[in-house]
Parts: sequence; structure tokens; C-alpha cells
Amino acid sequence: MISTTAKTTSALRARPFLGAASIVALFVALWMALVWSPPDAAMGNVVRILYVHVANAWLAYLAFVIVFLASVAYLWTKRPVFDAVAVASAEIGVLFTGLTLVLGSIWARPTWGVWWSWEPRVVTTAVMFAMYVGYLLLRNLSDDLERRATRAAILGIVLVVDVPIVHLSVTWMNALHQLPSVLRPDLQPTLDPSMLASLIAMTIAFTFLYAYLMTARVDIERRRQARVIEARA
Amino acid sequence: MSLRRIGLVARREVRAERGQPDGLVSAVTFVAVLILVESLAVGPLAASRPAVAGALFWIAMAFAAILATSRSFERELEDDALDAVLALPGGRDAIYAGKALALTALIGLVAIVGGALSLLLLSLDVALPGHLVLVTIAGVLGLPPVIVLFVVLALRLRSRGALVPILALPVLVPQLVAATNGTAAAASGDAAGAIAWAGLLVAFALVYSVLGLTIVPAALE
Amino acid sequence: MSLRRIGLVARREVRAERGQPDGLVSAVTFVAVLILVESLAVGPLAASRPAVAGALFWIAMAFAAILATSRSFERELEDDALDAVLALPGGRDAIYAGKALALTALIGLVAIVGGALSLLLLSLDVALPGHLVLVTIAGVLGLPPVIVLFVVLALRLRSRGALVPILALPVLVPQLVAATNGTAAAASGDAAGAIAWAGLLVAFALVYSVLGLTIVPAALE
Amino acid sequence: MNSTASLRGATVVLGDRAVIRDLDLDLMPGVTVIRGPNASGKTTLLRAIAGLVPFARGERDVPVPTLFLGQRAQLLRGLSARDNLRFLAAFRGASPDRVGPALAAWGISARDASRPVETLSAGQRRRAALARLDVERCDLVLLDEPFGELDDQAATALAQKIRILAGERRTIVIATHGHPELDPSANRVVRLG
Amino acid sequence: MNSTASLRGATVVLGDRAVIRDLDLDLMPGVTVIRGPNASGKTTLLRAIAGLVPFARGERDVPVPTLFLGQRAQLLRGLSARDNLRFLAAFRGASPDRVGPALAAWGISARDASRPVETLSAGQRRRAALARLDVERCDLVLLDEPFGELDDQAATALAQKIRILAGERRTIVIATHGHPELDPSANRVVRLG
Ligand code: HEM
Ligand SMILES: Nc1ncnc2c1ncn2[C@@H]1O[C@H](COP(=O)(O)OP(=O)(O)OP(=O)(O)O)[C@@H](O)[C@H]1O
Ligand SMILES: Nc1ncnc2c1ncn2[C@@H]1O[C@H](COP(=O)(O)OP(=O)(O)OP(=O)(O)O)[C@@H](O)[C@H]1O
Ligand SMILES: [Mg+2]
Ligand SMILES: [Mg+2]
Repeated sequence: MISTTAKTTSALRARPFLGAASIVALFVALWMALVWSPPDAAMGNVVRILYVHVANAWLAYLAFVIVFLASVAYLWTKRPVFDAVAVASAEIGVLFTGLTLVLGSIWARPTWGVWWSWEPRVVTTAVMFAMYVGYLLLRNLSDDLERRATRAAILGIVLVVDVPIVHLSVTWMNALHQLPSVLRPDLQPTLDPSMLASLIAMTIAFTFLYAYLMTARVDIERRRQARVIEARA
Repeated sequence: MSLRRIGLVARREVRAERGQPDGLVSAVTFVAVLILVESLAVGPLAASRPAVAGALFWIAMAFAAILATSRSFERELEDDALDAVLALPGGRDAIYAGKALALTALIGLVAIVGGALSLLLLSLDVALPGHLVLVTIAGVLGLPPVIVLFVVLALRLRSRGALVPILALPVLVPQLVAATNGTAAAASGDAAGAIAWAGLLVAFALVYSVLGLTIVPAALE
Repeated sequence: MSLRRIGLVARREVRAERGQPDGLVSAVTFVAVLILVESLAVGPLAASRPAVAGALFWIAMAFAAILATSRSFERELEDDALDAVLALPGGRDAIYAGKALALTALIGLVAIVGGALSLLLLSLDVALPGHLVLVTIAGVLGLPPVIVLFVVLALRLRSRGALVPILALPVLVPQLVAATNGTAAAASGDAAGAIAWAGLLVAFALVYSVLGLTIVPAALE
Repeated sequence: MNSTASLRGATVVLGDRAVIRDLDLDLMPGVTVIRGPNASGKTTLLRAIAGLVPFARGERDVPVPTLFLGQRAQLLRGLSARDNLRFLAAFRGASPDRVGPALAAWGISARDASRPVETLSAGQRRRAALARLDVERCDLVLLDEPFGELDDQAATALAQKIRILAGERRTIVIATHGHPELDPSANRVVRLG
Repeated sequence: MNSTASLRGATVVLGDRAVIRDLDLDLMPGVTVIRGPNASGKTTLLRAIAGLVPFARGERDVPVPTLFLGQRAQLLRGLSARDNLRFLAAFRGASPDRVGPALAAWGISARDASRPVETLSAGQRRRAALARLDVERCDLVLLDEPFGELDDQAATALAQKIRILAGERRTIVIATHGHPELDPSANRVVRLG
């Protein structure tokens, strides 16, 4: 029931390519963001933070949705590999949510004039951050492989409810934060084409980065599981 | 899932609470004291704005519910009482719903007393009392499904005393905000708003109940 | 009263907490979450007034301290661990001071993190940071003597989970108000006020410590 | 003879070690005694049969009503012994009317039966737990150190009760230290550790 | 011979009843066995000697260092058995260095000795508690059902330990069911209930 080898090796083989791909994509996207795309009419060059900011936020969503999917898969199959995917994705998600908060605060200083504003999306992002820190805490506090995986999976399923709340929070209460201009409910982006292209490029680059980090982190977790399984055998 | 068994678990809970009739009294007193202290600290002027008063009331309710539920499960761990229930046929399925039911009854009572007390202490005017009752019921229904779920997840873990609020409070934020807004709407005479918020609260309650009933039995040990 | 023994009890406490290194992490997260949720529910505008922010911070601290202390004593009751200490020569005298000491260290750390976070989140300007630190230290010193005292008094009583806040919070009101005012004074640049409030807090701490040291050994069973 | 219940390749992991490994066990009507030094996994095995610990591997097949009396008394504090037992009986669909006589038979007076269980002595709590044998009447009975804390008279009553249950062709699994008199009449002695 | 410790007219009330009434007891070096059916007050008597329950009437005179091992193991969870015992030793001024060897002598491996006590089996927790006999070395030792949960090997070790302590002229008070072999060598058997 506990198969450790097959999937891990194929992921291992993909990893160098993912690494290379994310480096290349990041360079291209950075060039597009910093050089190729024009400064904003209102914000000037400060707008360039946008590309990283949005890609960051995208990764946070992506990571937590993956946690959700892996959690469902774990409860369904009880295969430890899905637990490894869930931790890996949760940690990466917490990292990028944290970056969203920090970079967002840095950006907020010049644009809104404050470090922190009690604005729906900002606050819901902070709440989402707290939730997944809680998720990692729960994992750390239980030390038994199967039990921990089951409990974490349940939590991973419950917490995903917050992701749409974060995304839609701006449309519920009008606020400082921009309304969604890319992932709009009506799917009609309202952005300068070159800026949109840079944004998409950065998002793709970050997604590659996510895939790379995932393979690395899942690999570590699989080894850890294997060690535990071996130690008990 | 058998309703009879859920009822039995709920009755056992209430009875264990009643064997110590101070359980209810102390929950009520707890909310009262909390509201008092919070209002005092925030300053009575700020506290008597309906939005602030509502927020304080609902935070107090959430805390009371977390404490009551944690206490209830700690009691189960002593002498492995929970094992006896889990080993019964159907025990694992009945416990989530049974505990949630008993907790709903408990905090419903607390809400009545605490709410009346808040209104009195802060001399708030309520434009739509009927709607306020509706929002309060919806808000009360929303808390137990979430809180019992998290208490079960943290069961037997170290630091669970802090872990449960850490996990539950962020998840409860939307509900607390909805309950606060609903309360404020009812107080200020916005009937449509109050009903909309109450509906949202009921929706939350349903979603988490279904989630809990489906996945909690897997976590119980 | 032997300082060595008090130190031993405090070290045992810290170690039991550290066997779970996340104990501290979760205490800090707990305060962070509480501040976040409270500010959110009260409304950020109201919450960023120094007086309100201070009040919320100190209420959160009081709660964190109550939870941590209750947890610590509940742990002692399991398997009668407390009996082993009480049966030691001098055990009855050392336990109050030892627990209070460990708790002070814990909530001191929590106050640092929680305080920094409050300042950041609410973008508060502090006119006299040094005085703020002073007030915070005084406020932190004031909580454990009272809280440990009440947790001991409620020990083994049924409903103690709710009983401790009921007993402790009203008694803590003066301290919470003093700490809030002291915080506000330091924030707004009133040096004399900050020092006066800090002094009051230290006086409270002393009175309750003496009280606790005198009467707790008799109450312990 | 058909087995009442069985484990196949059962592996139970607690913390970082396999306490039970690849165990096959068929439980037959009559008495099965589980023996082994401390920490050999007796409690874990009984909890595994009762379905209270998750398996890392393996199967559990327990098709009959099961009563598990653990190393602790499993009584909810705040509730009296009577209310505890009535709840458990009602949950199972057994008649709660048996509770009073059963507690009396195990030496718990009506007065003690209606006090919160935390004010009973350790032996009284154990007796109250054992009274479940008379109330819930299951085909498979799991007893974890049931003689612990009992005085001689109660221990004799328990030994006799076990003989009666075995005579009724029920399946009784007992984990215990000492009490060598159980082994000769047992149809199987499982040794762990 | 002078008594090590004594109770005079001791009356202990729990809830609404006098569990111990007007008891005079002199404890002499050697073994004192306390016997009595369940709920007869053995645990309460030992706790009274240890100073853990308040007296409604009467006097307690216990001038020597006392070690009370209760019906439960009295180990703080979250802490390992080693840390638990080291703390208790240090508090008394005994050398904490004795803890490791003592635990090993009672069959707790170094690995188990450093795990949180809640992950030990019931018998292991009891053994860890008994290791305090070797660490704290008190003149008056109170043991409440110390054989509970022990396997045969540990029970033999305990019986031998009791003989050694009695040989050193220490005062040992044991409340227990069964173990009739203790009585002949005891210098007194107290019957309750
Ligand atoms: C997951 C959460 C978040 C998402 C999805 C998100 C998304 C976005 C998007 C799409 C924009 C650009 C809007 C546009 O120009 O069309 C934006 C702007 C911005 N965001 Fe965020 N954001 C998130 C969280 C945050 C946080 C936590 C902060 C601050 C702490 C922040 C601060 C800002 C700032 C300062 C701007 C520029 C606003 C302006 O142009 O007026 N964001 N965000
Ligand atoms: N907290 C309490 N409140 C009321 N009665 C109590 C309390 N604790 C114990 N008792 C009662 O005191 C009596 C003596 O209890 P004790 O535990 O001393 O008995 P024991 O001889 O040790 O019994 P056992 O052999 O079962 O361990 C019992 O009848 C018990 O019900
Ligand atoms: N939660 C846990 N985490 C890690 N290890 C555990 C846990 N619970 C039990 N163990 C270990 O599992 C092993 C078996 O324990 P178990 O309680 O089943 O033994 P036992 O045979 O019943 O012993 P005893 O005779 O002492 O009751 C022991 O080594 C114990 O330390
Ligand atoms: Mg066992
Ligand atoms: Mg006893």
C-alpha cells in the first residue's frame, strides 16, 4: 500500500527541467515587467510591483487549492504521497501569502500612503495567512504519520472555503483595493495589452517556480515518510 | 446516522452539564463579564454604537462556545470516556452531531441572557426586534458546527488549548462579521439587510454541518 | 520559601511547554489572531484609536494568560501529577511562585510579539516608546499573580473552565484599565501619566503576589 | 468452528514504531487470554480489535456486537455511574432497566450509583464499568486488565462471570497480568512481546 | 520502639461522609499493610498520611521525609519520565544523577525514558513512578496499589525492593488487594471497612 519509488523518481527526473524553465521564464517575465512594459499613467514606475504582486497572490490561491485537492485525494485513497503534496503546497502557499502581505505593505506605502490598511482583501489575505499557519501548527503538533495526515487533510478541506472569500472580498465591499481587473467575473480584462502580457508572463513564470519548489519539497517529505516507515519496520 | 442516537448523545451532554448546574450559569456569567469588561475597556461611548456592541457580543459568544466545547471534550478524555462511545456501533457518527446539538442549546440560552444583558447595559435601541431575534438565531446556529469540528481536530494534541482558537477564529471571521452586520442592520431598521445577513449565516451553518458530518468521523480517535 | 525550588518549578513548566516547542508559537499566533479578529469585528477605525487598541491588546493578553494557566493546571491534574509536587517538602509553597514565574516569562514573550504586531497592523504612532515598554512590563507583571491565584482557587471544581474568567476578569478590571490608560499615555506622549500608571500596575502586582504567596498554599489540594 | 472475529495482517503504528506487526488473529467462542510483559502491546491489540486505533496495514473483521472495557473505566465524569450506563445501554438498544440491578450486583449501592463518578473510589469505578457486562450483553467482550483495583470478592465475582460468559459460547478476550488460573480453561493464550 | 509517624483521632470527610473516623495509627519501621474492600478508604488514608487531604478533626505527625506513590502514576504529561523524576529529585535535594540508572533498573529504556509520559503504556508509567523509590530514598514510603499494571517480572522486583527497604529499617505502608505473601512478613496489617 505504501509505494515510495515510482512517482518520486518521475518527479525527480522532471525537476532539473522545471528548475531551468522557471529561471528562464522568470528572466523573460522580469524583462517584460521592468523594461518592456510602459510605466503607468497614474503610478509611474511603481506599477511594476504589480506584476510580482499579482503573481504572488495567484500562487497563494493556487497552492491552497492544491492543498484542498491533495487533502480530498488523501482522505479518499489514504496514500501518503497526497499528504506530502499537501504539506509541500501549504508551506509554499504560506510563504507566498506572507510575501503578498509584505510586498503589498511595501507597495501600499507609496500608493495608499500607509503600510497597512483595513481593507477587505488585505485583511482577508491576512486571515488566510493565519489559517494556514494554523494548518502548519496542527501538523507540527501531531507526530504520528497517519493521524496527522488525516487531521491535516480535514483541515485542508475546510480552509479552502476562504480562498473565494479573499478573491471576491473586493467586490462585496468597495474599497481601496482595485477591483479584479484580470480575473473578472465577466472574464473581460481591463488592462493595457502590454501590461496584461507582462502580467501573464510573470504569472506563468511563478507557476513554473511553484512546480519546481513542489517537486523539491515533496521529495523531501517523501524521504521523511520513507524514513519513518523504515524505522518502524 | 440515526436521529435517536444523536439525541442520546445530546441528552448525555446536557445531563453532564446539569449534574453540574453551574455549567450554564457560568457560561452566562462568563459572557456577561466579558461584555462588561470589553465595554469598559473599549469605553462605553464606543461600545454602545450598535456595530461595536454587536461585534463584542459575537466575539464573546464565540469564545464561550469554544471554551464550552473544549471543556466538553476534555471531560471525555478523562478516564477514556470517549472510547466507550466510539466503540459503540454508530458512536463515531453520532458524536459530532450530538455534541453540536447540545452546544447549540447551551449557547442559545447564553445568547438570550447575554443579549438581553447587552441591550440593557448599553441601553441600545433596536428598531426591528423580530429581525434581531432572527439574526441571533442564525448566528447561534453557525457557531457549533465549526467549533466542534476544530475541537475534534485538535483532540489529544499538545497545546490544544491555544490551537482551537487559532484554528477556529479565522474561519469564524466571515460569520462574526456577518452576525455583527446583521445585528447592526436589525438595530438600525434595515430589514432587508438583516434578512440577507441571517440567510448568509444559515448558509454557513449548513455548509459546515455537512462538512463536519462527512469528515469528522474519520478524525475521531 | 526557597528560590531554588521556585526556579525548579518554573523550569519544569517551561520544559513541559518546550517538549512542545510550538507551545510558544501557538501562544503568539493566538494573540495575533485575537488582535486581528477583534480589530476586524470592532472596525479598524475604532480599533486604531490608541485607547481602544490598548484595551483590545490587554484583553487579549489577559485571555491568553488565563488559557495558558488553566491548561498548565489541567495538565497537573491528569494522573494526579500535582499530588507528587504537593507531597514534596516545600512543594506547596513553591508551586504558586514557580507557576507565576513561568507564566510571566511566557506572556512577556507573547506581549513583545503581540505588541509589535498591534503597532504595525493598526499603524499606531508612539510618542514615548521607552515608556510604552515600561508600561508593558508593568502590565505583564500584574497578570500572573492574579490569574494563578484564581486558577488554584477553582482547581478541581466543576465548570472551572468558565469559572476562572468569571472570577479573574472582574478583579483584573482595574489592572486592564490602568494598563490601557498607561499605554494610551505613552502613545500620546504623556510621560508622567505613563509612569504613574506603570507604578500603579507594579503596586497591583506586589499586592497580589503577597496575597497569593500567603493564601495559595492553604488552598492547594 | 467459525471465528467470531479476526484480524488479517494487522499493523498498528503508534508514534514512530509498529506496536503490532502483521498479526493474524482468529477469535473463537470461549476465553482467549492475551499475555505479555509491560509495553508489549496488549492494550493496543484490544483497541485495534475494538476499532479504536487506525491500522497502518491490514484488515479487521468484527461482525458481532462488541463490548470493550479498557484499562481505564471509560465513565464520563459529571455523570453518575447509573446515567453513564443507561446512556450506553440506550445507544445500543439494550434495555436501560437492567442498569440498576447490574450495578447493585457489582456492589455499587443505589446511593453511590447516583453520585458523579469522580467521587467514587478506583475500585468502585472499575466495578461500575464491569456492570456493563450484565447490561449490554455482547457476543464479543474485550477486557483490558479487568482485575485491576478490584478487591478479592469482586475479583471472584468477575472470574465467575467470565466462566458464565464462556459457557454461553460468547467470545471473551482478556489481557491481564497474573491470574494464571485463567489459562487452563482458555481455548487460546496469545503471547506478545 | 518509637513510631516513625502517627495519626491521632484523624477524621477525614469527603463529600458528605466521614471516610476515616477517629483513627489512631502509629507507623513503625518495616512493612505495614493496609487491607480492605473497595471504597473502604485505603487511598484516603494514605493521602491523609501524606498530607494531601485536610482533616476534619485530629492530628498528623509525620516528621520524616515521605514518598507517596499514589494509585495513579503522578507523572506530568508533556514531560518525559526522566525529566519528571529529575525534577522531583532536585526538589528534594536528592541527586538527579540517580534517575537514569533507576529508570533502567525498572526496565524503562533510555529511549522510552525520554518520550513524553503520555505515550508510555500503563505498566511503564507505573514502573517509572516506582523508580522514584531508588532516587528519592525516603524514610517513610506510602504505596497505593503499587502492583497494579505491573507484569510478573516487575511485580517480583517490587516485592524484593520492599524487602530491601524493610531491611534498611524504613517504614513502608502498602495499600493493596491480593498479594497475601506480604502479610506474614509485615509488622502490622491494618484492616479497614
Ligand atoms: C491574495 C490577495 C491579493 C490579491 C489577489 C491582490 C490583487 C491585486 C491586484 C489584481 C491588483 C491590481 C489591480 C489593478 O491595478 O488592476 C492589486 C493592487 C494592489 N494591491 Fe493587492 N492583492 C492582494 C493582496 C494585497 C495585500 C495583502 C496588499 C497589502 C498589504 C495589497 C496591496 C495592493 C496595492 C497597494 C495595490 C495597488 C493598488 C492601487 O493601484 O491603487 N494587495 N492587488
Ligand atoms: N471527592 C470525593 N467526594 C465524595 N466521596 C469521595 C470522594 N473521593 C472518595 N470518596 C469516597 O470515599 C470512599 C473511600 O474512597 P477511597 O478511594 O479511599 O477507597 P479505597 O479503599 O482506596 O478503594 P479502592 O480499593 O477502590 O481503591 C469511597 O466511598 C468514595 O466513594
Ligand atoms: N500514543 C503513543 N505514542 C507512541 N507510543 C505509544 C503510544 N501509546 C502507546 N505507545 C507504545 O506502544 C507500546 C505498547 O503499549 P500498550 O499500552 O499497548 O502496552 P501494554 O502491553 O498494554 O502494556 P501494559 O502492560 O503496561 O499495559 C508501548 O511501548 C508504548 O510506549
Ligand atoms: Mg495495557
Ligand atoms: Mg484506592
